[in-house]
Amino acid sequence: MFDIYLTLIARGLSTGAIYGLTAMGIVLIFQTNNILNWAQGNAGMFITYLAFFLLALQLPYPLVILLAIIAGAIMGGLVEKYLIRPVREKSRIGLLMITLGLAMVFEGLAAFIFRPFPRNFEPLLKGSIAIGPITLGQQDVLVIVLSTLIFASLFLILYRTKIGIGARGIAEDWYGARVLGVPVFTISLIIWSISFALSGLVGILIVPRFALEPHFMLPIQVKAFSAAVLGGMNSVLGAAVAGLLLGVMENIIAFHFPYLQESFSLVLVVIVLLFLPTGLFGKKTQRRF
Amino acid sequence: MLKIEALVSGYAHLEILHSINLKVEKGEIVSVLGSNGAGKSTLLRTISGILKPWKGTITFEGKLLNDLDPIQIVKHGVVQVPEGRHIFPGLTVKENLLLAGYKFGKIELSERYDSVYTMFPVLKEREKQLGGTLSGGEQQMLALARGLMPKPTLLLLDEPSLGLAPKLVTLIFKTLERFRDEGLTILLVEQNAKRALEISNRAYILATGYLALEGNSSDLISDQNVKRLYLGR
Amino acid sequence: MILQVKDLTVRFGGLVAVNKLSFDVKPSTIHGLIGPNGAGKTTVFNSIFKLVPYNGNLIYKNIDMGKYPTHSLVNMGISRTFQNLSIFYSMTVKENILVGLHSKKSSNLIKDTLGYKINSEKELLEVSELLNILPYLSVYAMFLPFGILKMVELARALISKPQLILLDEPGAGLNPAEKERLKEIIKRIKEMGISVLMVEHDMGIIMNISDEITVMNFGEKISAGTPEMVIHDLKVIEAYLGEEIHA
Amino acid sequence: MKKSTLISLLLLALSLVLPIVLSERPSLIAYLNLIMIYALSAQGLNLLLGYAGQVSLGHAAFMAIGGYTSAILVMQFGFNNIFSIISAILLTGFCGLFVGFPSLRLSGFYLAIATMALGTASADIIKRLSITGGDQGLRNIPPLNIFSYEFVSEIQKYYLLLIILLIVFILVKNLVNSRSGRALRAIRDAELTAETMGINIAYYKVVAFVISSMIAGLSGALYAHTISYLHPVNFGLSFSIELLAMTIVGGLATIWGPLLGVLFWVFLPRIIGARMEFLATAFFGIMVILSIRFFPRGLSEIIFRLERKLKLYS
Repeated sequence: MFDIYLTLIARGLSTGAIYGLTAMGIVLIFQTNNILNWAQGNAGMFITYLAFFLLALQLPYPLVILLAIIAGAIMGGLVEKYLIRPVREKSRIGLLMITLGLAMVFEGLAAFIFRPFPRNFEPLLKGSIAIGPITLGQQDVLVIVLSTLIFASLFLILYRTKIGIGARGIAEDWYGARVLGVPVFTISLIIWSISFALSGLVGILIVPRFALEPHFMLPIQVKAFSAAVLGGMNSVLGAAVAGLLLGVMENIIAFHFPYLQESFSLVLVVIVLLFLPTGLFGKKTQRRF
Repeated sequence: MLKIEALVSGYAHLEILHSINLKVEKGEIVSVLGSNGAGKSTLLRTISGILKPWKGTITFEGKLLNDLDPIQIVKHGVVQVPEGRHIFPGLTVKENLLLAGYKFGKIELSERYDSVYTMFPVLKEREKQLGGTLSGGEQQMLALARGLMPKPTLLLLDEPSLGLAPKLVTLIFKTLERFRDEGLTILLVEQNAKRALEISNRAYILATGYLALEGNSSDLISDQNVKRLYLGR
Repeated sequence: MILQVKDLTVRFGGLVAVNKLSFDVKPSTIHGLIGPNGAGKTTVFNSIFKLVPYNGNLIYKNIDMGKYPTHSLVNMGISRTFQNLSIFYSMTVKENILVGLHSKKSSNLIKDTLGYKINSEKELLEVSELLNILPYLSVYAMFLPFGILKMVELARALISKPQLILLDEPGAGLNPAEKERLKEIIKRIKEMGISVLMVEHDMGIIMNISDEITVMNFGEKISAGTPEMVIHDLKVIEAYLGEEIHA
Repeated sequence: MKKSTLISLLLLALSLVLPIVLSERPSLIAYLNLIMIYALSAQGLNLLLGYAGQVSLGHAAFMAIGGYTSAILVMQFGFNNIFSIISAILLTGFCGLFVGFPSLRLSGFYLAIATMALGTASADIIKRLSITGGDQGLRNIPPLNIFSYEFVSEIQKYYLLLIILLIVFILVKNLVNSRSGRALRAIRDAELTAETMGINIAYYKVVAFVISSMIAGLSGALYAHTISYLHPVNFGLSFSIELLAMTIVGGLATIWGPLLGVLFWVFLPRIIGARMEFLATAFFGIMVILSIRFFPRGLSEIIFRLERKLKLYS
């Protein structure tokens, strides 16, 4: 009995890592730009389509992943420069709407260019391995390993590099950073690039569980938002931890009550928000003029 | 050194500065006085490139600053220490300084740390502490230190004494005099007119976006007009 | 007394913004509240409106205001303006002013939905004439200059016929002519029987029209009295004015 | 007569005559009916987002709740249509109350996420229940029957929907221009200032949610009896987003904006051609982005500008 739980937890970690990665992308953008990026999931979906056709061209899988990450980075940069930057000073709700519009653009283009019917997307690693009592797909292990590496490197970037410290500074005081001559716009562009690159990677890693179609990232995005909110929206670490927790809890709940799998995280978010309006790890802000 | 001619500026549709002329010579402390809403902060924001001038010119050492963005203006050696300090509360003291020295490479950066730490030894002690946990006076020190990080030739200070106890205000103004003695040029915006006039060479008085008066600080300090304009009677 | 402030203390984290402040506002007077930036003047206003948590007592006409929520104050007869102009920009001047009348005129959702109209023309005209903004009533606020919006804000606070009005730097950003007019307006407000509590940096305004002045520095009261007394108080000169001024 | 009254009368006449002109093509009338139903929901969202400044990413769920309530009451419990629709409106209003309370504590993005969660979860729950037909959906919902008069043909439905649409739009127009509407807009523009001016923010925010969801519930009930088929998939997160997009493209905080946006949304794919239908989604996304950036009042803004021009030259 206990073994089953170990397996459930291990699988949950793999799902949770995916939520965590997506949530980190969302939090990075939210922190530095004060924007809830609704296009995070669909950007990944679009990039996954690109990857699908690159794979069809018989390019090696790892190269395709690399190309997808690069494509994501470029897309993120373009979006920041041409869509977000001009509207930045206007309203926050307006910025949310822009990312909503962007999500629709990705969805429409994907369905139009690549046709909307579901396609089968092969994983990079197909076998499964047993670690003690736990049986886990190799792809799941890959996800866990890769996301650990990414968590670690994002941390190094945020705390050890000039750009990362700059990004944290921007998040706290955009105006102060600008006055000091910190290249705020360049940093924001880099953050968008990183986020979109992350979303592309997530898309490719997770799509084999589903089928490739224009909506496949939507449920992941919903969970990632939940994780981001639970993590407090202002902490990359919080997002990662909340993503993992959510993945594990969801997996265990789904084992006992399969019909709750989809709603569980959502109901959890609503309950948590009702009692802690700024999430589990969020900072309290004082209400003042 | 800094020359501003017929400058008009403001926010969105609101014109705040109406045709301002002002100059700062090398090695001077020049103060800009005026009550709330007179346009002092707008002036500094326009010089630093946060706001774009609507009309007129800003030249610094012969170069036109009008169309440059804040990053380039800092690179030219014009650095602002904004009102309200704008310390990054979640970043350490050292990280705060690092962002101020963003334009430098590794070697030059550590040189700058040393030089700033000699000026403000207390910051060296607090190096690893988060900016938000410093006391008000220490935060103002950090703000000044950040202003020095990029090796400015002209420092723009917006209300450095704001919200500080009198003892600390004295300390801050002493520090500014030290800056000048080391060859720095300062444009100082202040509410505390008396203190500002005492340490500055020349002063301008702004009233609702117009230049009301200018002259040598020593003359202004005893001028009846100053009392009338600045104190409103 | 129309307003009694007793031992008001406000803390933001570790910072004490207002420290054991006490003063009274007498009925039908203009009471000035002055002090350097950051002295805690606006915080006093925000405490009265329950926008910040505070300790101590705020007593309005013998009622302790501690338990009344922000939105009930207008109905009790207190209204205010803001240091940084706070206007409903996407609404017309008329609509902006009428918001000030919200809790004074009753209607309900069903009446509103069925198109029942409240008649507020009389109040609207009265206050617009006083403040000279009649020509702008149907203009959207976003298109108007600062000076006029300042008057709109004042109109919005006045239309509810308050007994106590809090003005936060009414003169900031106005030109000399507008300031002269403002002085007249504030005097008229007093003549209407309204008590005024005013934060202002422009000494020309404050010394001229105040009946009493409280001076704050670092959250504490350092002086109080008539303008004459305050002007010659050495503590005030040291902390705020920077030098002696001759009235 | 004022020019605007004249234009309104002309448009009214046109909408009255339109189905007669199109009587040979009932499928087009069916489209118009769908447009009117969506326009109701969009109007509810407009009231909430455009006028009160509160985001909802779960509005489709209110439609679903309204639709299922009315359909189940009629089909399983033999309710009279009038009572079933009123019950649907009351129930969605109650749900709106439930969602409105978090809005008091949450702002901006947290509210967006909470509404998204509630909306998605309720669509999911509908899918799991048996009374709703679960994953099969609810089929053969009877057409509207009011005082024993059955609205069977598309033309009959059209006129009924037109009347309801006009009534709701006029009521919303009254509301937003009244004291309460002013309070809502004041909260949207500057919340704390509105509170200081004597507006009970909590009350009005909840009211905005309740009314907005009641309108969506009405729209859902009409949908059920007009389309006669309900499936949870049609009321998921995607449709909530699409509703939002329609409202934005039509023009936030304008009375006729929602109708314009929906018209555009429904007819755009038909104009571009069926094969290019997906391009329409992308195009609509671009419209949303452009609206936010250049036309804050969406399509309505374009019409306003034309109107201003016409006034200049006439």
